[in-house]
Amino acid sequence: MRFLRLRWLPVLFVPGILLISSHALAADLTLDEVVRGLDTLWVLIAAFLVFFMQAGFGMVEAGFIRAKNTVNILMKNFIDYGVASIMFFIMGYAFMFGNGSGFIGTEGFGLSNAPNPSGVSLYAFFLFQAAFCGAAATIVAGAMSERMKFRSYLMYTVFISAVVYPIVGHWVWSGAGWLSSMGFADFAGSTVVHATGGFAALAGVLFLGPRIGKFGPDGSPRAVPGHSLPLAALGVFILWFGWFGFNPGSALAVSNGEKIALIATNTNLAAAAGAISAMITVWIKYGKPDLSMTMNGALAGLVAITAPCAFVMPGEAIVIGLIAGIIVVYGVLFLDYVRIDDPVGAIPVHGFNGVWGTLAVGLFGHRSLGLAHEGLFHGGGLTQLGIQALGVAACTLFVFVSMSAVFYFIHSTFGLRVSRDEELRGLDIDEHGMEAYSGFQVFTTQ
Amino acid sequence: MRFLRLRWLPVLFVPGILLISSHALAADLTLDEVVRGLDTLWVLIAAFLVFFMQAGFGMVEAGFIRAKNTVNILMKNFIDYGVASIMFFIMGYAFMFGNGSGFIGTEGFGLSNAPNPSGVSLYAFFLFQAAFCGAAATIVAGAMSERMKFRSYLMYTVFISAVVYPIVGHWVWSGAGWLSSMGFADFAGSTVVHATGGFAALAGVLFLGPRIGKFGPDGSPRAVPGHSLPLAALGVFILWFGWFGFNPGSALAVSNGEKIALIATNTNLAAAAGAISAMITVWIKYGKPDLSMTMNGALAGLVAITAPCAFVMPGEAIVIGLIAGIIVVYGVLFLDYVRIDDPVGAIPVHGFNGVWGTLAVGLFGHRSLGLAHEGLFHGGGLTQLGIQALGVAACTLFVFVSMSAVFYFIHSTFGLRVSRDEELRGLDIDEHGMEAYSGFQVFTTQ
Amino acid sequence: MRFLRLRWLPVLFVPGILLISSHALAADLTLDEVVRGLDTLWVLIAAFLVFFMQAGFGMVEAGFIRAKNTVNILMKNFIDYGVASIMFFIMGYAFMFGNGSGFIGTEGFGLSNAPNPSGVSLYAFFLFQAAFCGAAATIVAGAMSERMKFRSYLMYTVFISAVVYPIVGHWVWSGAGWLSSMGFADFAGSTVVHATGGFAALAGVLFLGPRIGKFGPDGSPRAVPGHSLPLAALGVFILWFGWFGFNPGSALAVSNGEKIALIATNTNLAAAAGAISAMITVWIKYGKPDLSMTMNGALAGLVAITAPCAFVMPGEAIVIGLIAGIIVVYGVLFLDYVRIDDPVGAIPVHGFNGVWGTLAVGLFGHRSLGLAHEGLFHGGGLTQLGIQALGVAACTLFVFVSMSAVFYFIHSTFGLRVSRDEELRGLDIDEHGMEAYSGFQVFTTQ
Amino acid sequence: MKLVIAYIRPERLNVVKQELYKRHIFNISVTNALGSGRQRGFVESYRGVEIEVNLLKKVRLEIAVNDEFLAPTIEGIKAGAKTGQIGDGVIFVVNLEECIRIRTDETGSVAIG
Amino acid sequence: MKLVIAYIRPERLNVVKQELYKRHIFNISVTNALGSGRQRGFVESYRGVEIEVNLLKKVRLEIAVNDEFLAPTIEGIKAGAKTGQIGDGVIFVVNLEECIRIRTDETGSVAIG
Amino acid sequence: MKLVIAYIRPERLNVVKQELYKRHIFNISVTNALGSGRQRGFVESYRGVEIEVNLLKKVRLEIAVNDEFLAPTIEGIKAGAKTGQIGDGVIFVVNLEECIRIRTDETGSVAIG
Ligand SMILES: Nc1ncnc2c1ncn2[C@@H]1O[C@H](COP(=O)(O)OP(=O)(O)O)[C@@H](O)[C@H]1O
Ligand SMILES: Nc1ncnc2c1ncn2[C@@H]1O[C@H](COP(=O)(O)OP(=O)(O)O)[C@@H](O)[C@H]1O
Ligand SMILES: Nc1ncnc2c1ncn2[C@@H]1O[C@H](COP(=O)(O)OP(=O)(O)O)[C@@H](O)[C@H]1O
Repeated sequence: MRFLRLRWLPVLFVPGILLISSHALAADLTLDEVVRGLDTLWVLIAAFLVFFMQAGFGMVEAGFIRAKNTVNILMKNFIDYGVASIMFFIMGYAFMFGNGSGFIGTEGFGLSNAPNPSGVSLYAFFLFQAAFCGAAATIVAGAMSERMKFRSYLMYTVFISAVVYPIVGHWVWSGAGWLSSMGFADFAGSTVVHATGGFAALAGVLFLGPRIGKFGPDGSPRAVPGHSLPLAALGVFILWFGWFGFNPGSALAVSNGEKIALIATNTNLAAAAGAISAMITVWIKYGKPDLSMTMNGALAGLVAITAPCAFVMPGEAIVIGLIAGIIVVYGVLFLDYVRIDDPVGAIPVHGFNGVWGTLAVGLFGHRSLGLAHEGLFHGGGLTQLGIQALGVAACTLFVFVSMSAVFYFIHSTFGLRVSRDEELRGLDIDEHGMEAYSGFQVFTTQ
Repeated sequence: MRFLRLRWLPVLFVPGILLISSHALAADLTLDEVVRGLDTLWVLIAAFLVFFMQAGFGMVEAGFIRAKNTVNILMKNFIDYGVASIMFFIMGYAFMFGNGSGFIGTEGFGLSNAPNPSGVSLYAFFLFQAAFCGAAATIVAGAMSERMKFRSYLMYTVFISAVVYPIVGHWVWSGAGWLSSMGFADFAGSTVVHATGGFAALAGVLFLGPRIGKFGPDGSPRAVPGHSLPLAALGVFILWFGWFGFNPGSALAVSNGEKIALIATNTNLAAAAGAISAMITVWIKYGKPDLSMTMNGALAGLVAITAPCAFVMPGEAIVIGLIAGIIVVYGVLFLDYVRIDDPVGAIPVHGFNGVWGTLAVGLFGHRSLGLAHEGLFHGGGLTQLGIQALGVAACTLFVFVSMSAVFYFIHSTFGLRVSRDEELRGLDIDEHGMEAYSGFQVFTTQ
Repeated sequence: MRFLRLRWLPVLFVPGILLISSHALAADLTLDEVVRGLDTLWVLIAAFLVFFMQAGFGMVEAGFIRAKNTVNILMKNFIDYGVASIMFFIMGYAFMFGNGSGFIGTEGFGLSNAPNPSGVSLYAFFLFQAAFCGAAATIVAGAMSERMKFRSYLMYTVFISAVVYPIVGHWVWSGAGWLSSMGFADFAGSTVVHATGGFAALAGVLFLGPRIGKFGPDGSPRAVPGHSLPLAALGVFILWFGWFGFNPGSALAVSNGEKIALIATNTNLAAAAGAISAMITVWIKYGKPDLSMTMNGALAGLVAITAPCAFVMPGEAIVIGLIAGIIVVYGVLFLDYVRIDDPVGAIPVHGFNGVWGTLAVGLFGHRSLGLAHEGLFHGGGLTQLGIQALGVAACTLFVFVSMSAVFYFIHSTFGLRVSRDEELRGLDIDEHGMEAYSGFQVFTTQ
Repeated sequence: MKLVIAYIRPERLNVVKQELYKRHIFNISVTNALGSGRQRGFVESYRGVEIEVNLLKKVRLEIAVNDEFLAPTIEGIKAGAKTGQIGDGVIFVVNLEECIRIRTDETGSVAIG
Repeated sequence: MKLVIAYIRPERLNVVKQELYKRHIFNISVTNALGSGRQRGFVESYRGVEIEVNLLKKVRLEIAVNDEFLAPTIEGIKAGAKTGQIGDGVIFVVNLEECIRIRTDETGSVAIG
Repeated sequence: MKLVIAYIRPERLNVVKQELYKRHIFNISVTNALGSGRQRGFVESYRGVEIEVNLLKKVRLEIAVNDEFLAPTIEGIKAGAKTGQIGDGVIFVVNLEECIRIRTDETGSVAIG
């Protein structure tokens, strides 16, 4: 157990000296320490917000599925974050930020002697990163919902949070990864978190197959409406709120505030634009403004701005968000068309828009904002765009292949999917022995 | 596209120099920059909290109406914030804070060359203000709920966020408005945000008329109970939470912390007092403590303390809150009496208490806390009270008249109200083609 | 009314000088003032998060009970926070932090001339402490839910927030209490807040008796499933989020960030571990992973880490959380066994794990992290553990005895329990005259 | 004695109740139901997929009446429920052999209301 | 064969079920219902407006029985549902012409339970 | 005219509807119900306490048919609802004395569908 060298002792339980010690405190700090304290505080607050996104994911996913599987998805939500927290502590952090090769880190297990690439307290940096890891893990729950065994989900969670996510993270964010060496830029994780989650989900649903009744005998898609749009709406608001930690927090420092303010503004504008463009797209195509698509549009805008949030200006953020909203609508339709069943739209939102956001860096990014090369639309040619394309391709491919292996392994040992009867009756009763809405009359005919 | 001159480059994707650069960071900052960074961070966090109020508004409004119109209100909630974000970026900010006349600003469209009256990053200030604009816009949704066309709501949203709200804001907060020149004080927006929203709502419901069944053939009011008080309760908690950004954030600086701490404490005490006094009032009048009124009471306290939060002491905040709780109960009764149908109580909460809060500045305000004149109860006579009365009268009148024009225009072009059949069946099915609670058995007999 | 000497005037309404004054601001502040400002800001943000826990408590409690008593529990939730805010302002703070004896403070009523043992603004410190007081009060609502009169609950709330909680707080946190003089350490309130709430609840339910139908004629416990697990899940997420204010905020200063980062990380890991171990325990015992227990496990981990969060390292936090998760499961079973009816598990979560967390300080605590003596497992022998045991015993005993007196008094004057008929029909209709889910078909057969 | 069962539009329930009150029929029981009849459903679309909703929300009334009240009951329901548009619903009449009021042990005609 | 329909107070369902079990009647179907009868509703007030709730929550039982079980069924329901206060509910008996058990294709008496 | 009442598994509703459509029976009414029959419930456990759930979710159909449609209706329900496992449900047939279509004032056979 290492000791932290703290500059001050906890004062609350030391009677008498209380007033003196705490007042003396300030004087003892240098400007440097204050800056470090401020930056640490900011990263912590951002981590809290990113943690809170877990509630957002839970509510969105629960709201978009049927009542009979709600306990199951909430359980997955709690436990994937729990497992991710612990696994990332034990080994994920070491694989991601430890010194090692360009492929994987190999130092800092259990945070002991763990390198700290940030300017803030190691623990704050860890907590922030652990919350990211939990987010990547939980994205998959929604796509595989309503039919996946809880036990197998637990196993999946261990793999993604302990190994797969940290490896991708190492490539891009460790400072020693092969992708970052090339100048690949993913400011807050369109690729590292969202495309990783989205493509892991894609691998998963391909193994799992669609829910009973999602596609008619002729293969035509059928709607399986979510059981509580208010819950889903709340979830989207919570996610949007949490994203203000996710993106600006990734700056890892407050500095004079300019950068984090720009990032926050970009984040908000892209989300707003995504919601609006998804609404318009679906309105034009189907004659009615669809709430569930509008909400997916907002999330799509948020995912898309995640990589470029620090490298573009607000007007560009709006454009990125507008395109994201269109992508998500057509993405949902495309999955229906190819008969892939993703109950909550995790793949279009996080997968497709994770890719879009990463590429957008190469299109709209500014060197003046810290990018290696000027983006295509600012005369920088295809260099940055090429790097971005390569990076996102490499990451999604790696995730898809490795997660396919994981799912194949689970599939052939414990099985991924519950029985037909369990699926029809709902996972809550068979997997958890309880109902989400005891006492309510809920139609379980579909 | 302008370039920001940032003091430091994003470090995450620049391998190698990572450790050095981030550690070097602190040393590079002057105390001034650190203060600016801290203030910007605070304004950003406050902006996030104000954004989160959008979720609170959504849940309160949804919970207080019937299940069959829930999708519609949530949709309005998302989209008004989305539209407000974008419109305030394109022109609202320019009208509000741009240089121009005492009536309206005319500079800084799309934030380019936008003046920044604050000591924090322009983007942080913008985001904070944009979230305020969204709040003003969304207040109206609740009052006009269960019968207003979505399309027309969209149109309304554009007007209020692009033009009407920014004009009022210019008068009071731009530093160049005619009202602020007179010494009118509205610290965080009892008038600018809440009375604006409340009186726009009043104009709206007068054009719209009451819901079918709200008043009996003899004109006696009938209760139309909200479909989910837990959702509404959550919404109130979220709003209360968000108000801790709304009011203390309006200080726009941390300084030595005294002011924001006072404001936060006042905000909390007024809300608590409002809840308690509304509960007692309704308990005495009707024999039972009514949860929905108690929640409105808390919101009333919050609205009322918004203008005076920085100018009064905690004991005074309690008094202001107590009176707010009484006002909201009688306000609801009054509207029922004059047959105005406001399903969620937006007019009493935001309109009436917005006025009350603004006047309270003139009654309880202290010069020592930065007010131009001592309040009436501190021997300052009627000067400040008079200015406050004039200011709130001018603003509400302007809002009422201009929004009446807007609603009249929409009314006579697209129509404001859905058809009788649609209203009876619920707006969710006809306007959006989906239900909020698919699978649940919900009585739609009322 | 005292005047605050503020360094700067509110600038928003002072036209003209706006730009100058706010820019001049920074230069006027010394490093000391900036540190004070930063610390105040942090304590305020922490207070906001602790306030938000009220929503979490409300949702957890509502979700875990039957629909027919939901309005009642939400009402209790709002009003206990409201009453606690006001009472703590009027006298609670004075009893807790005022100068006086080692038993109780007697100075600073209404915050006038109130001593401020912290290094931050008095108002920030007050708000943070008031939110803690509200949390202690609201814990009891859940345990006594579904059968306690609202009127009597109101009365109870006054007692606990004005007198009982402040006395315990004085002993431990005032700097002058007899327990803190002995070296008793409860960093953020496992004893002061949680055990206090839990043992007050225990006293309450003993007077109140179990709900009709909770125990069969033969005394065997029956399940009374909660009506909305999604609501409860959201509540747990909100509580977890709020705990990031509760624990790290108790440091009352940012300093260089190391301490608050460690605390936040410990808090998160203990919660994760508690969720996982509760899930595993219940899975092994009953064959299925029970969501409601898993959520209680997360809360148990949070309660348990509250006292030791600043004195232990992350690995130890995990162990503390793991044990907490087991304690909560067996605690629930134990209460069923002795026929004590606690609908939401407040006593095992807050009471039993409050004790466990307090003792854990004596087992795992490090002197190097500021504890008076090394914990048992670090070779410090039984000294600290003994102090901890004494402290938690004294506090819980005091709470249990004094609250028994309070409940006995209420019981023999106004009565604690609603009539049998009211209980069967649900408290919402009889006590508040309204239903939580108007329009929904809810089975009220149980 | 007859048992009258009727399916009506939910939004007409209040009017039907009033019409029945006018005719001194106070005792009724109501359940939520879904119905498919001549009325075509409406088309919802959810996330880009159309759903034809052909089970529409209806309210089911069950009213036990003495024979002399059968005609007014039917009349009352018709008066309240008719809009003239598809979906107004149906009334079924079944013979009621016995009726027992639990509280009073009354049986037969006198127990009905 | 008879079809017994009963409206009872929701909170009496468990007791009624036990009384029926005692009499060897195990097969029942239950639906949620709202009822208006002799029992006056209670007055709720919501946001200062009073509402007289005159549709009270009831539970509807439907039990198909062979003739020899009719008396015990009625007895059981009465035993379990009676509180003596207004609102206890009613029992209706309708003639049942045919009963078919889907799983076994049994019909008539033997199919009932 | 007959009134056919059936209790089926909720998840079989869509299939039953299709089977009825095939047989030209389009008008049906559906309610949510809970049932206890030969099928034993399942055991849930909530917070360490076991609950035997012996009221299972069922769906109740009510279909008024003319006599010549009785057989196909029963057939259709059986075809759609049968799984062969305990819990498939039952069909009850009651005599229907009168049927009135509210919109059209039609009565008797012609009113049924
Ligand atoms: N033969 C029937 N059996 C059962 N329910 C029926 C029957 N015919 C109609 N209904 C019920 O009546 C409702 C209204 O019937 P519908 O044919 O739509 O109305 P209408 O013919 O009056 O326009 C249906 O939704 C259904 O619930
Ligand atoms: N004639 C009737 N037709 C249909 N339902 C009835 C009739 N009479 C009573 N009920 C049902 O029985 C319930 C209890 O009736 P009520 O008159 O309140 O009880 P009681 O007479 O036993 O005190 C009612 O709420 C209603 O659901
Ligand atoms: N005699 C009866 N009276 C009323 N409802 C019945 C009766 N018998 C069966 N049911 C209904 O049918 C459902 C299925 O009955 P069950 O005995 O479980 O099925 P099966 O015998 O076909 O396996 C029950 O849940 C109940 O709703």
